[in-house]
Amino acid sequence: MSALAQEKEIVVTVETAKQLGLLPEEFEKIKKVLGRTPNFTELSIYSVMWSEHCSYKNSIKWLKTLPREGKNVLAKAGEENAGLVDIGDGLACAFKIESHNHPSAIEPYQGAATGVGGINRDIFTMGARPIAQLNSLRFGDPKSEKTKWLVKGVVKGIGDYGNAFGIPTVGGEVFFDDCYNVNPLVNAMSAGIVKVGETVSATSHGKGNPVYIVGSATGKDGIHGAAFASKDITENSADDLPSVQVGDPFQEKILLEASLEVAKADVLIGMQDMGAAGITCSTSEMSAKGEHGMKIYLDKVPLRQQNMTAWEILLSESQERMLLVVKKGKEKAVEQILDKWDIPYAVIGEVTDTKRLEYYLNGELIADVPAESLVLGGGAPVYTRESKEPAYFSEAKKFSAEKIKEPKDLKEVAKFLITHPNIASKRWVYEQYDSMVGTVNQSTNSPSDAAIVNIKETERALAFKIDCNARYVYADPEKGASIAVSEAARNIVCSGGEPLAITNCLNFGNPYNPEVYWQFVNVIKGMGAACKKFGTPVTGGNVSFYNQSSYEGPVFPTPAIGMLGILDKKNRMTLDFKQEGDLIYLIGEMRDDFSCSEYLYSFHKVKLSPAPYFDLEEEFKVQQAVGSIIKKGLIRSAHDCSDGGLFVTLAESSIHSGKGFDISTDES
Amino acid sequence: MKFGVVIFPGSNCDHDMIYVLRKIMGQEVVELWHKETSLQKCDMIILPGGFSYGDYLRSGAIARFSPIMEKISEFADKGGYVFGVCNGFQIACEAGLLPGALLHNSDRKFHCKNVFIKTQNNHTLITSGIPKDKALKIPIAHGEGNYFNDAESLKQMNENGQILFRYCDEKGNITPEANPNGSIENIAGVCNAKKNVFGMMPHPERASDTELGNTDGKFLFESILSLVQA
Amino acid sequence: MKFKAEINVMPLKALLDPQGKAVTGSMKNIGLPEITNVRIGKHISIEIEAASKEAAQKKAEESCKKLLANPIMEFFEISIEESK
Amino acid sequence: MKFKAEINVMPLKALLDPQGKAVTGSMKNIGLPEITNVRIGKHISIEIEAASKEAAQKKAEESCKKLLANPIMEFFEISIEESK
Repeated sequence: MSALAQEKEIVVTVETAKQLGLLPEEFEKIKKVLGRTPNFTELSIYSVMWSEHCSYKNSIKWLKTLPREGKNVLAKAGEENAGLVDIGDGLACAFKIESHNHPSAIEPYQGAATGVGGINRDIFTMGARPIAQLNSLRFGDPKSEKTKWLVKGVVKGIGDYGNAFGIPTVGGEVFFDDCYNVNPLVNAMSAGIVKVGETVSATSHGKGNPVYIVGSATGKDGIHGAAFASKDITENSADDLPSVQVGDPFQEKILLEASLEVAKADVLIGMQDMGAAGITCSTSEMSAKGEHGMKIYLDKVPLRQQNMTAWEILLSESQERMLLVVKKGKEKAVEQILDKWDIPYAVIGEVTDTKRLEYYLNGELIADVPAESLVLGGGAPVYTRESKEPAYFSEAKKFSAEKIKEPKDLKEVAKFLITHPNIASKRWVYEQYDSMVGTVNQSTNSPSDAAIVNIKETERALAFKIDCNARYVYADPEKGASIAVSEAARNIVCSGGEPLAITNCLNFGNPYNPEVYWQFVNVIKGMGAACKKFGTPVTGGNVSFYNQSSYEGPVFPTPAIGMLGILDKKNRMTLDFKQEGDLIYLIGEMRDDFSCSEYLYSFHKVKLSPAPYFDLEEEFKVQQAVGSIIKKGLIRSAHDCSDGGLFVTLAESSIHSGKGFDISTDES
Repeated sequence: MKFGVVIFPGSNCDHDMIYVLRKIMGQEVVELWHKETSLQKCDMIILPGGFSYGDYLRSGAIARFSPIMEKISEFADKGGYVFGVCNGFQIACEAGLLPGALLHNSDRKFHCKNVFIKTQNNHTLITSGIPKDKALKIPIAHGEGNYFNDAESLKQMNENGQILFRYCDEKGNITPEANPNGSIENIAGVCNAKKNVFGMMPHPERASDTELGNTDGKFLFESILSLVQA
Repeated sequence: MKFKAEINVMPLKALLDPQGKAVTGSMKNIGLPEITNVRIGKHISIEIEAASKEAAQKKAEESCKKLLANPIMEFFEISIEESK
Repeated sequence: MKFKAEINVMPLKALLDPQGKAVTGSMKNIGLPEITNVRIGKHISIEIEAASKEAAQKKAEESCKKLLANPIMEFFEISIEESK
């Protein structure tokens, strides 16, 4: 019996739906949309499109409350694959962060590598050339064998993929805490540049226009959920199911060059990269956006493995693939470019005006669903979850600083902090990344707080920073999230830049746990307030739920903020001391407050304390002051005070310059 | 002077080199696609850095079979100038244009950082303009830069002045600690017997732009232009 | 007694092998189109001190499971001979 | 006819094999000190369309000489079987 026949045999019930991760009421909703019971292929399509990852069903309601407008926002959050911001000189910057936490926990090398591949595709699918990458990595106890294995694999995976792909890694952060012992966080960020007006949209319209799949062949990658659900139905033997997705940076590089050449050749209606839910997601999102339909012939999709069923082809998450909708008559022009780069491609269908997605296998219609009903912002469900303040939140307020005795030997404390893995130099990590390819990284020989990326042959440069102190966010999600945005902005201001916009990667535990959802809701409130204050709209990003450390509860709520800034190169400010005799100023009020500090948490082992003092208004004023001082050329270096406090800030400026410092504190 | 920068699938430092040659050195530069077979009458062919064919099998092992490489070998045999940087050096070795081979770095890790190199022979096209005994600060970025050759060939190369650069410390001392990848005799760059084909692992094109805060690499490009135009 | 083990550690069949794919593609360029389906993994030779061939086989298997092969991505084959 | 060639590409004996040395060192950490002298190279499997086993052997050798092995640093061994 052929795989297709077998598939048609499957009797679909609410049990099948549950196995595919759908709720009974979601199964009912599908039946209402179709006016009949879905077959197994249609049910698996809904199961991936209505998954948390694709639909954001438990987070979109709150994400919509974030500020998304801004004078230079060209593509608002959710409109395109990445946010798009006008940066002047007729150029726009597309940038975004994405997480690959769960795959990296299973196979760190390939998990991290495919994360880098995925985020870069989101940039060049818009016709923008990626020019800079950053990453935010969080692991458990650095002394444990498991963490060592994860760190080695993740760093080598990011390095091997990013270096071969040829985009400089210009910044990032590495953080260790026991809460990440089981579930590391691997967030990858990419930013690209495109001329305003030359962007490509992820849309599809124009009856009869051909639909191309371009890039690697399709295999049974990443279909575990549906595969498990159907295991007693279609005999997928274990060794037939790839346990992990393998990245091919070489294929990605030629896909980049070919995509950009095609984008400039005015032959495209639209283009989208294949990420989660592969063909299903790209065909449905592009069709819904362009309010058209598609006829897709799955037997035309180039396969890497034999006898794949319809749902396997539809759900496959094989890497390095794009979907192109080409203007009728321009097929030759597109194929000439693809042949030049020796990239495999195939026409797998055409656009229709029915607003429905009709998938065929060997001439038989195997799935027929309305595109709108599948997508975020269309028929995908939207939920609000119950939220409950956790006990630890009030417990933390009971902490009192008096209980902490000042250690006799302060030199020992200083040594402890400066050698602590969270504070010490991360050169042992980033030296494995190519940070100089593209010859745009201006921070190589003179570092600033933010990474400075030159826009050649113009007066300006871009500033990038990834930031989040997850301990502050755990202690007080609202205040912690405001601090994360403020610290990113502070770093850009200290580099002589002006904050423009942010993307974010929201890493949380299980949203059905009310205490986790309380963390999520309050993070959104705090982030929104700070973004409004600094005038940095949220242009998109990613939500990653279910980051659990099974026996220790959820990971710290970790909203990694990726901020973009712009600066005139003449205002570029660096952090190293310059000349003997220069005066050192501390801007902003000093307070006797070390709660949630690395000193308290790691030296005194006090794991629970309230978030440190923070006032958004005060923070904004300090940044405005530092910004104007820099523009007036009154100072020679600027460095922000963050993890480890004032001593570490001074030590870093000293180490980078080889000059010492002499600080006297008053007696109080 | 007319330069031809070859572009292989996977090259990613091609445009960095083109920018330096065209915008900073003001020279005529053409892009040579690896499938073409005309060198467009260039005076010098550049094999740029990158990961041609993903560095799969061995760095440069596949790129050397591109159609253009045959023409470049003929060009080199007739005395034409060829300069390979990083991946370009690996391709030149694989193609037999340069002696030796580039193995994996001894610690099996990729390294991207500034290193210092000391010129060993100031009488070649790309070294004539470099101040004697000056330690040049040039960045490296590679995973397979560990130069190797058998003892006999090495002896000949030394005697014939074919060793162009060795890794050194800030003061110019050639020490084991200054060797970033395990290369034999700290070798960072070599040329062929006829001294018209050059290869080096460090990237001079990444140290030629004042906006990046280091222009030690410009000495090499200035050397090339001074000899050829004179 | 001294034994020599020859071990092959290869990517699992279902997995994409980017390196094998690229090398397969280049066979045409070197005039050998009749060579196809190239797959590339590791060949590891080790020497084992063991009382018997079976003991050597067991030790070799243990080294593969613990260190030489990543079960998520690779499978291994071992052949043992007594070294002269 | 279809043949399958199993090829080992190993570093020349004279060459220092840092990876082999490192792995030999870690055998002790996993409780297998009796395993020594680890040498690591590539194992490449290819399929060959050829008229005879000898023809397949010749083609395999040509692919190694031209592409799969670099004589400066590696040697190769080939074994051929007819694939069922």
